[in-house]
Amino acid sequence: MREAIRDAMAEEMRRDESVFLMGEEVAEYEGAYKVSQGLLQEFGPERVVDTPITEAGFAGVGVGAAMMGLRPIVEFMTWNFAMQAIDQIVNSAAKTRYMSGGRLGLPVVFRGPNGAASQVAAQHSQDYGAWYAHVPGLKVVAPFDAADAKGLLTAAIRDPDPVVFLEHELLYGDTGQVPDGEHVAELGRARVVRPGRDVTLVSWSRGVSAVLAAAETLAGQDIEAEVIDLRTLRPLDRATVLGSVQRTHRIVCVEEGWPSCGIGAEVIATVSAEAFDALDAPPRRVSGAEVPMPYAAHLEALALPDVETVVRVAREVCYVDV
Amino acid sequence: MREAIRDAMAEEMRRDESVFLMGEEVAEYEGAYKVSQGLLQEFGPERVVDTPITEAGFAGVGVGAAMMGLRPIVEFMTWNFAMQAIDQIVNSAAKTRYMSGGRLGLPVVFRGPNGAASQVAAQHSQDYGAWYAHVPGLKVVAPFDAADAKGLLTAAIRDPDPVVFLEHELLYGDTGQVPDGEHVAELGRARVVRPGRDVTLVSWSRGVSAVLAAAETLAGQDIEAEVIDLRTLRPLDRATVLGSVQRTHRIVCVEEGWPSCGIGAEVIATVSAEAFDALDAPPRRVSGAEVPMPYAAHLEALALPDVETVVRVAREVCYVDV
Amino acid sequence: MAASKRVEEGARELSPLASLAARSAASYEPMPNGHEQVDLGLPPGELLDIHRRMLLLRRLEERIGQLYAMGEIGGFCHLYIGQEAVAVGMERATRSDDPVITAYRCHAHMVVRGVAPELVIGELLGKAEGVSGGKGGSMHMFDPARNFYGGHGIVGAQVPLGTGIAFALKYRKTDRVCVTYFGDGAISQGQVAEAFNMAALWKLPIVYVVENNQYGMGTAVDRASAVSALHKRGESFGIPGQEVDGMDPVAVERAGLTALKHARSGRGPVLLEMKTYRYRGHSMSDPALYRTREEVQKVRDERDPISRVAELLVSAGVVDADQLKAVDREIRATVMEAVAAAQAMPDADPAELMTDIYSGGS
Amino acid sequence: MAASKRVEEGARELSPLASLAARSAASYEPMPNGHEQVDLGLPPGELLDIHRRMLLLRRLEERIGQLYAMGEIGGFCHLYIGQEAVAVGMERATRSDDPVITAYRCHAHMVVRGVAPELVIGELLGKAEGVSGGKGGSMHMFDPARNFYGGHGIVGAQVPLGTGIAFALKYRKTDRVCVTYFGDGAISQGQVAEAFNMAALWKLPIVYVVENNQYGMGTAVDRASAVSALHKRGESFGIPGQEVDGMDPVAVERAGLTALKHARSGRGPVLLEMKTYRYRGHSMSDPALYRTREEVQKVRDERDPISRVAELLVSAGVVDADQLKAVDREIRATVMEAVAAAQAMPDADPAELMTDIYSGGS
Ligand SMILES: Cc1ncc(C[n+]2csc(CCOP(=O)(O)OP(=O)(O)O)c2C)c(N)n1
Ligand SMILES: Cc1ncc(C[n+]2csc(CCOP(=O)(O)OP(=O)(O)O)c2C)c(N)n1
Ligand SMILES: [Mg+2]
Ligand SMILES: [Mg+2]
Repeated sequence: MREAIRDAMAEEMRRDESVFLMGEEVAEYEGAYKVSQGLLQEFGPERVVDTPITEAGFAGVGVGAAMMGLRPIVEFMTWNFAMQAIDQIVNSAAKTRYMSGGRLGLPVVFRGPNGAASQVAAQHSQDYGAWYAHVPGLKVVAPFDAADAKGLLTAAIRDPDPVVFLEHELLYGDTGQVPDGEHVAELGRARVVRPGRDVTLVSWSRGVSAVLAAAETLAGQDIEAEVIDLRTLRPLDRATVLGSVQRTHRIVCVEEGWPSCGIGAEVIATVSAEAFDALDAPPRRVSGAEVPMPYAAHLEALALPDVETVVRVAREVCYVDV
Repeated sequence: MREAIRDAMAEEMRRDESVFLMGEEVAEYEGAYKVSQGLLQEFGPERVVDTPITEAGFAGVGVGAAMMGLRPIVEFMTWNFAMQAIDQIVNSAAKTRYMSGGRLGLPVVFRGPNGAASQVAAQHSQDYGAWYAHVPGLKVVAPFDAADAKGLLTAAIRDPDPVVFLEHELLYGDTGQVPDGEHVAELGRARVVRPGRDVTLVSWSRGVSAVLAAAETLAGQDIEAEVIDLRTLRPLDRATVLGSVQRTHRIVCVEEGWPSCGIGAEVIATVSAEAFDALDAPPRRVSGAEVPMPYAAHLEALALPDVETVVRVAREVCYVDV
Repeated sequence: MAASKRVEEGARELSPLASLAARSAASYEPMPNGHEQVDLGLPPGELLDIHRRMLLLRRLEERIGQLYAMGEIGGFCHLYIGQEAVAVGMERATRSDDPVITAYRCHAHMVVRGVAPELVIGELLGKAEGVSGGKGGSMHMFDPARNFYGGHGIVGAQVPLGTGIAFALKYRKTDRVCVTYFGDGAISQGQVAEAFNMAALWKLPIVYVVENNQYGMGTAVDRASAVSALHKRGESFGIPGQEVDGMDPVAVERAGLTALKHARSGRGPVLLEMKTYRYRGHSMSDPALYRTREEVQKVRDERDPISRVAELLVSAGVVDADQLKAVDREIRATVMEAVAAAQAMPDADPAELMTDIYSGGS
Repeated sequence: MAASKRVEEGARELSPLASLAARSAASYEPMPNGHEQVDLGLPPGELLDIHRRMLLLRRLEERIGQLYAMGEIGGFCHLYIGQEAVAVGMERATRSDDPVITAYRCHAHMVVRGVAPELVIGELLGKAEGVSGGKGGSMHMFDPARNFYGGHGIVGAQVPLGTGIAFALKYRKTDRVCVTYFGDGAISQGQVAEAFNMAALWKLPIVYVVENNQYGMGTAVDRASAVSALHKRGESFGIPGQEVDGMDPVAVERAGLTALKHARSGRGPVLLEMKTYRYRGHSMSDPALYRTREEVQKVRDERDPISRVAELLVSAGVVDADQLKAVDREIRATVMEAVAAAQAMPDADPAELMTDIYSGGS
C-alpha cells in the first residue's frame, strides 16, 4: 500500500506542477514510514519539502499555499500530531469556502497514518475518523486496500476541497493489485466487498480485514455476511448501507476507534432512523475499548476489536445460539 | 447563570486555596463575558491570572500546575479557541492517569462558552460537545440552568479528573433559582425535567429550552413529552435515557451541533442497540444544519434547530398526521 | 545576528510628518544591511491622496459603528479607527499584485485594496451581494481577485496562512511579496513563531506587519508580552525588525517600501512593528474601561494621522481648511451612497444556507 | 537585552574536563549579569560518582537496546546513549525536590532521579510492576514521588507542562525550580515559544534545557531552525541563554548550578543549550542514514563523556584502568540483575485494561 500512496502522489506531481508534498521527514528521510520514497530525487526540494516539527505552522502554510491555487499534500507523520494543527484544518481549511461565499476554495490534502500502530501507547494511537467526519467542509477518506489507496488519494489530490486522508500504519506493508495506468476512484462511494444476505457488516480501513475474516468464519457457520467497506467517512454513502440493510435486515458496524460519538454511532443512528422497519434485530457496534491505548502488547490486543467478537455479535443479531 | 458560574468558582476558591482561575481577560477585564466579575478583587492576581493569547501554552500550563496538585480552572474565551489547545486537553490531560498506571491524576477544569452565539459566524460558533465526549479520560458537562451550572461546576472543580465544562453564551443572561449555600450536583446524571408518557425528548445546554417549548406545544396537542436534560455528555447517563424510552417507546434527540458523529448519534445508537424492542417508531435526531455557521441573522436562524421542527418530528414519531 | 545589523542614520528626517510629530514619533530601530533608503519624494498630490484615503476609512468605520449601534449589523465588529496610517501607508508601498492577509479587523485593509465600500457594508448587513455573500460578516471577508485573502477570526492563524501564500509566491517563482498583518496580542501565538521560523529558514517573500495598537482586547502589551519591543520578536529567528511610527503614513510607507524591497529581492522576511492606537473599544461591545479617556484623548490630540497630514497640508499651503472640509463632505457623501447601495441589496437567499460547503455548490 | 549581557571570562577553565576536551568543547556564551560563578570544587570522589552514574545509564540503555532487538520490548524506544553527561550533570546540579520533566527519551532522566532500573525495564516489558503498570511504555513513565513528571510523546508538549509545574512552585511560594528538557527539534514548536513568553513574563522558577543532539529524527538542526544557536531562542522573550558542552558532565553541572540559582532566586527562566550527540538512531527503528559512520565515530572518539571522565580519572591517578573495569563489571551485573528482576515480574493483569481511566479506578 505504501507504494500505491507514493505512486498516486508521484503521478499527480508529474501531471500537475501545482501539486507538492510537505511535512516532517518527507524529503531526505523519504518519510518516517518510507511512504515518500524516491520523491525528493524525482521532484527536488522545492516540491518535496521537509518542515520543522511545527504542525500548526506548516498546516497553515499548506492552507495558505492552497489559497494561491497550489495543491499541497500535507503529511502528518501521524494524525496524532495533527491535533496541534486541527484549528487550521477546521477553521482555516474546512470553513473558508463557506465563509467567503464561495469565493475562495482550498484544494489541500492532509494525509498520514491514523489510529493504533503496534505498542506505541496512548499518545500515538488515537483514531481521528469520527472527529473529522463531524465537520462539514471536509471530506474524509480511509482506504483499506492498495487500489483504493491509490485511486482515492488521486481523487483527493484533484478534489477542489480540503480532504482528510486517513491511512493506517499496519496496512502500509499490505500488498494488493493496483490497476495499471491512471486510476481515480470516486470519493463518497462505499463498496460491497463481499455480498451476503444474512447480516450487513460495515467497516473501513484496517477494520475491513477483521470483518472479512469474520465473514469467512460466519460463512462456515451458514451465515452469509455482506461486507461493506465505507472507504469515505464523509460524505458517508448512506445509500449503500441502507440498501444492504434492506436486504439483510441486520447490521453490525466495526470500528477500531472509540465508540462514543464515533462513525459506528453515525451509521447505526442513520440506519435506525431511515431503515427502522427493515431491521429485524438491534443494530450493533463493535469498537475499540474506551481507554487510552495501553502499551503492553496483551493489553493493546484487548483494546482492539477482534474477529471473534465480530463473529459473536453477528451471530447474536442473527439470533443464532443466543 | 453568569453569577452562578462565578459563585461556584469563588466559593471553591475560598474553600480550597489550590483552586485558581487562568485565561484570557479573566482578571482585570473580569471575563470577556463578565463571568469572573469580582474575582480579581477578592483573590488577587496570583489566583486570578490573565494570560497571553496562547491557548496551547496556557492550557499546558494549567495541566502542568495540576500535576503538582493545584486545581486550575482554565477558561477559554470560547471553546472555538481551544482547538489550539486540544492536544494538551486530550494527550496531556485526558490520557495521563492511564499512561501512568494511575500514578498521576489531573484535577483540572477547562471551561468557557461553546457553540453558536449571535451572528459571530463560522469560526466562532462551533459546538465541541461531540469531540470531547468521544474521549475516554475526560468528563464533559453541559448545563442548561443556573442551579446546574453552579452545582455541576462545583463538582467539576472538586473532581480528581479533567473536566470539560461547556457553557453557552446565550444562556449567560438567563436567571434561575440556585439553592442557597453549598450546592454540589453529581456528574454523570441526567435529569427528567418534564415527565411524559408519549415520547422522550433528549437535549442538553441551550437545546433544552427549545425542547421544553416544544413539549409545551405538544401538550396542547395531547402529546405528553418526557424531557430529559443530559447535563453530562460523558459519561452519558444511558440508564435514564433507556428507562424513559422503555416507558414512552419513542425518542427524539435535539442538538445544536452538527449531527454526524454527534451526541445525538450516540444517544440514538445506544437506544437502538439496547432498547430495540421497546421502540415503536424510528428514533430520530433534530440537529444544527451541516454547515459552517453563516453570519447573516436569517441564515443563522435556519442553521439552528427550532421549536417547530422539534414539534413536527415528535409528532412524526408519534405517528400523528404523518 | 540580525539584531546587530546597522542601518544608515537619518531615516526619521525623511518623513515630512516627522518634525511635526517629533514629540511622539518613535525612534527608528536598526534595519538590515544592504537596504538602500527609498527616496519617497512626496509631491503635494501624494499627501492629498494619503489624506483622502485615510479619511475614507475613518468616515466609513464611523458609519459602520453607527449602523451597528442601530442594530443593522450584528455579531462581532472591530473598527479600525485610529490605525488608518498603517493600512494606507502600507497599501501605497505595496504592489497591487502583492497578496495581503489580516485578522478580523479587516474592513480598512479591504477598502484600501480597492474593494468597493458598498460590498463591505453589504456583507455587514448580511446581503447576497456582500463581499462574502452575507455568510462571512465583519471578520471573514475575502477578495482573491484583488489579492486580499481575509479576514480571519482566530487570533494568529492568518500568520501561517500568509506564510503559505508567500511560499506559493516563491514556488511559482514570482517577484510578489505577501503582506501579513497581525496584532500585538497575536504575536505571542505559537504558530506565529512557527511561521517566523519557516519564513526565515526558507527565505520566503513576506513582510510581517504587527499593528501594535497597545492592547490585545483589554490587555496592554506589557502584560501579555515579556518583551514589549515587538519588532524584536523575530530576533530568535534572525528576522530583521523595525519599529515604525504607525501614526505617520509617510513613515509607514517608507518602512514598507524598504521592507518590501528586501523581501522581494529574495532576502527573506522582515518584521515591521507599527506603533499605533485604536480609539474605539476592541469590538463594538467593549466599553474599554482598561484605559483612561485622557489616554485616548492625548493620542487623538497629538498623534492622529489624519490631523497630522491635514496640518501639514495646510501649513505647507497646499490646501486651506475650507478645501479640506469639502473633501470631507465629498467622502461623507460617498459613504452615504455606499450605505444606501448596500441597504438596497437583496438579503442572502435562504437557499444559500446549504451552498458553498463544497465546490459542487453544496 | 539578555543578548547583550556579559559574563565573567574564564568559565571554561573551571571544568577539569575542559582542557582534555578543549579540542571539542564549545565556547561559553554570555550569561546574565549578577550570576556568581559557582565553585564546584571537584574532589576525586565526585568525579567517580559522575563516571559511575553515566556508565550505569550507558549499560542500561545498551541492554534495553538488546532486549528490543530480541523482541522483548515493543513500540517506539528512544535510547539516550551519548547524551549521558546532560542527565547526570543536571541531576547533580538539581535538588531532589526540584521537579523534572522531559519527552519520550526518558529512561535516563528517570534513573538519575533514583527510580530503580528494574521498574523502568519492567515498564518496557509491559509488567504490572513497571513504573507505569505496563500501560505507558518507553515514552510514558512518571514518578511523582521522585518529582519526575514524564515521559511525554508529543514533541514540545512537555514544555508548557513544565512551565505549569514552575507556575505551581511559585504559586505555592516554594524555592523549588522545575527543570524542563526538550530537543533541538522540539524548540521550534509554537507552544515552546508560548511557554517561554509566559515564563519570562511571570518570572517563573524554571530552567529550560534543550538537549541539542544535532538531529530531530533525521533532520539536522540547521535544516529545521533558522538560527542554529538554540540558546538564542529565548532572546525574543528576554530569557538569558547559554551554550554548554553537553558532553562534559562537569560543565553541565556548573551551568546547571548557575542557572538553577538564577531561577531559584526569583529572577525567572534560563535557557541552557547542551551541545550533545546521540550515537544511536532516533529510535530503535531508525537506521540513521542521514549521517555518516565517521561523524558518529569522531564524536565517540573525541567527545564521549564517559571516556573523557575515565581518562581524567586515570591521568589524575585517582583510579587505574583495572579499577575502572571492575566498576564496569559491577554496573553490568547491576543491570543484569535489574533485567532478571523485571522479567520475573507478573504481566499486567488483563483487567487492568479498564482501570485508571478515571480516579475511581475505572
Ligand atoms: C485563538 C484565539 N484566542 C482568542 C480569541 C479572542 N480574541 C479576539 S481578538 C483578541 C485580541 C487580539 O488582540 P491583537 O492581536 O492585539 O489585535 P487587535 O484586536 O488589537 O487588532 C482576542 C483575545 C480569538 N479570536 N482567537
Ligand atoms: C507534535 C509531534 N510531531 C512529530 C512527532 C514525531 N517525532 C517524534 S520525536 C521527533 C523528533 C524530535 O527531535 P528532538 O526534539 O531533537 O529530540 P530528540 O529525539 O533528538 O531527543 C519527531 C518528529 C511527535 N512525536 N510529536
Ligand atoms: Mg492590539
Ligand atoms: Mg534532537
